[in-house]
Amino acid sequence: MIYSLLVLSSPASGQCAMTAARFARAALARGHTVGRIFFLDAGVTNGAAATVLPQDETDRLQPWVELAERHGVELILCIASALRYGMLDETEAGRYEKPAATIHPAFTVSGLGQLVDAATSADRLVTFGG
Amino acid sequence: MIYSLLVLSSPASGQCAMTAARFARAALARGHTVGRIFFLDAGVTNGAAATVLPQDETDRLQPWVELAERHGVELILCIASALRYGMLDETEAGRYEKPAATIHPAFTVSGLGQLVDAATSADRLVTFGG
Amino acid sequence: MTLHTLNASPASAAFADCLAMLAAGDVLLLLGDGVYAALAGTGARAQLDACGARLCLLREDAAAAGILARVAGAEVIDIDGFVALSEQFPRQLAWY
Amino acid sequence: MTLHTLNASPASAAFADCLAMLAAGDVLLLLGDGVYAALAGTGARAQLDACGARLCLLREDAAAAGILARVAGAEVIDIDGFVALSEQFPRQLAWY
Amino acid sequence: MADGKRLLLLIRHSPYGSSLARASLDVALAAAAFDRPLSLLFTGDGVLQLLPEQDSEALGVRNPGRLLASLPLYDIEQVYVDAAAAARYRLDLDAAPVAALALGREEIRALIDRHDHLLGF
Amino acid sequence: MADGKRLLLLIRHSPYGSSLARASLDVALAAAAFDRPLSLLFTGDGVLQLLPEQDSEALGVRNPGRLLASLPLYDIEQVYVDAAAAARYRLDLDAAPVAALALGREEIRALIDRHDHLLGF
Repeated sequence: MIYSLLVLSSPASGQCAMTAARFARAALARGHTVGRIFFLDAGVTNGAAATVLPQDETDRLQPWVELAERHGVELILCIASALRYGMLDETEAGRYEKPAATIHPAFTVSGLGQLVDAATSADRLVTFGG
Repeated sequence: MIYSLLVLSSPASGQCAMTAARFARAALARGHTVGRIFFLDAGVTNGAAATVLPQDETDRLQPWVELAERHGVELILCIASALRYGMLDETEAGRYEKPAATIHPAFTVSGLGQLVDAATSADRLVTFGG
Repeated sequence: MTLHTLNASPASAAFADCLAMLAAGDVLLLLGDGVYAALAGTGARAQLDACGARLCLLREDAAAAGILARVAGAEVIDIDGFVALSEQFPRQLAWY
Repeated sequence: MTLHTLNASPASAAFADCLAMLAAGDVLLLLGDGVYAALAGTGARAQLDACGARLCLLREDAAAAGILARVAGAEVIDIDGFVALSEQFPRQLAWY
Repeated sequence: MADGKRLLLLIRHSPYGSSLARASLDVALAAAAFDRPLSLLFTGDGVLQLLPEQDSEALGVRNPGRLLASLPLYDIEQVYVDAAAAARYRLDLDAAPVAALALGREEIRALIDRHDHLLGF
Repeated sequence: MADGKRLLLLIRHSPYGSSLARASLDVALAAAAFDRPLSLLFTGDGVLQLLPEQDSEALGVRNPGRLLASLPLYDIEQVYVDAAAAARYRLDLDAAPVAALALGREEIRALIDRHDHLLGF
């Protein structure tokens, strides 16, 4: 089946963002296709490149990067939320004259049309919030 | 009287962060001293330099910058929270090999001792959360 | 004799926890989503009236919520009034 | 026939709202702070048992909470089980 | 309306307490702009978005009232509200910025069953 | 204990649901390290931090249990718990990672009145 995920949880606010990443990996392992993972509202902060966690806590960016780089999953940050939370790619950083991009290159910034498209074409849409 | 403020609210999660900034300005206007404003947990994201809000929403960084630059108020981000939320000054950005600082220069990153000191020496400690 | 500030909706855990702690002689200032607890005729407002604490709410948040005409009996104060309350009450406790 | 996922404590508005919507034939998967609702002998658990929905909770979150030994009667599943549930139930609704 | 999965947005959060309310309305408008079948249900604290006379000028934030009033222009006609949630806050639904059909619990469950994907905000 | 304002930390949030629990314990340890008078009250969902056998290994997050157990080493002796909140979750306080004196509502109000600054987490 084709899965789309909607992630509203920030990696800093509990475990739900990492549960979403683990869900995506498990869906792939069960032979499903995970086409698109859409990050909205506080969820866009999963794309942050500057986060530094203490040694004894596992990295919360790597699971997403692996899904994109090893399994070709699209990681899309909603542009309206990305701007609001300061999650800028090269283009947006340039447009708003900020010193550098603030997101990891495995993430792309795009419009809500991508969520609507994913939501209405996927067999399963699973939302992760809180 | 000497006021210290503790800000736990992120500028993105509702109005409380801006209420804290307005409170500080009003306290100054009533002749009080606002020595230190300490940002902890999600509150550290008030220091983000890359946030871009839509035209019809008022800027949420400027009120803090004015308090620091015009009234000499100290804006301190708790370092443990700052790292967790990717809020790095020049030093931390260098230490963790990130392309650039992600906070506005009006903010400084420091330890919890500053909060404890502010909390136990101020006449009033007002917390803003949620 | 404590200044409680509540920044969460009447449906939240923070509202219930705050209510349990309020004592006569305290003042409760409703901020952000807390203002909805002042809505006249609601269960939340009845609980607040029953606990005997002085009830205030912040004007800007009440105006945004659109409830200024429906909070009779609660004191609508502005940010300056909030500072004045903090001058009177040495202890403040934030619920959120 | 809906898969509800709850990621908020039993004291939250999300728990109350979710409870109101649960129907027999639905399944409720407790995630994150939602797992505390499965604590045997608590009011929250009694409410969940009364509504007739199948009750599951995510192992990693229950282990972190330290409640695995106190949730008798609820199905403890792992992330793979969560995917299996989503295969069976075409509709999922997130409460948080 | 193009075919494809029928989408129901459940809006449960207050207008100014988080940025979620704003995001959920943006999703509704995007779905309509892409000509996708969509329904909206205001429930829980989401009903507070239907209070009239919201004036967020002083806070310097956008007021969802105008956005809500424009939903019919995007031919989003299926707008519903949880009657019990509205009653809890003693809302006068006739004064709401957008017309919304009040539903009881069983009707809400039927509404859910009539949709393929559910977006909980 | 140096002089200066007496500080009471009220801890109301669960251990893993947000990063607040972590931040509040850091504040407690910092206050102790600076030799400041400090009390801790676990109330609301904060009592869930006192559940024994927390195993957050699989989540890859730090477990507050060890931190709580170390509080007395920082001579933080004034640790209290809201009896009603603990009862709601049927907690066995004897098994808690740190010894905490159970207080009823009036005792909690008295505790508040004995402190100068209150930090609500």
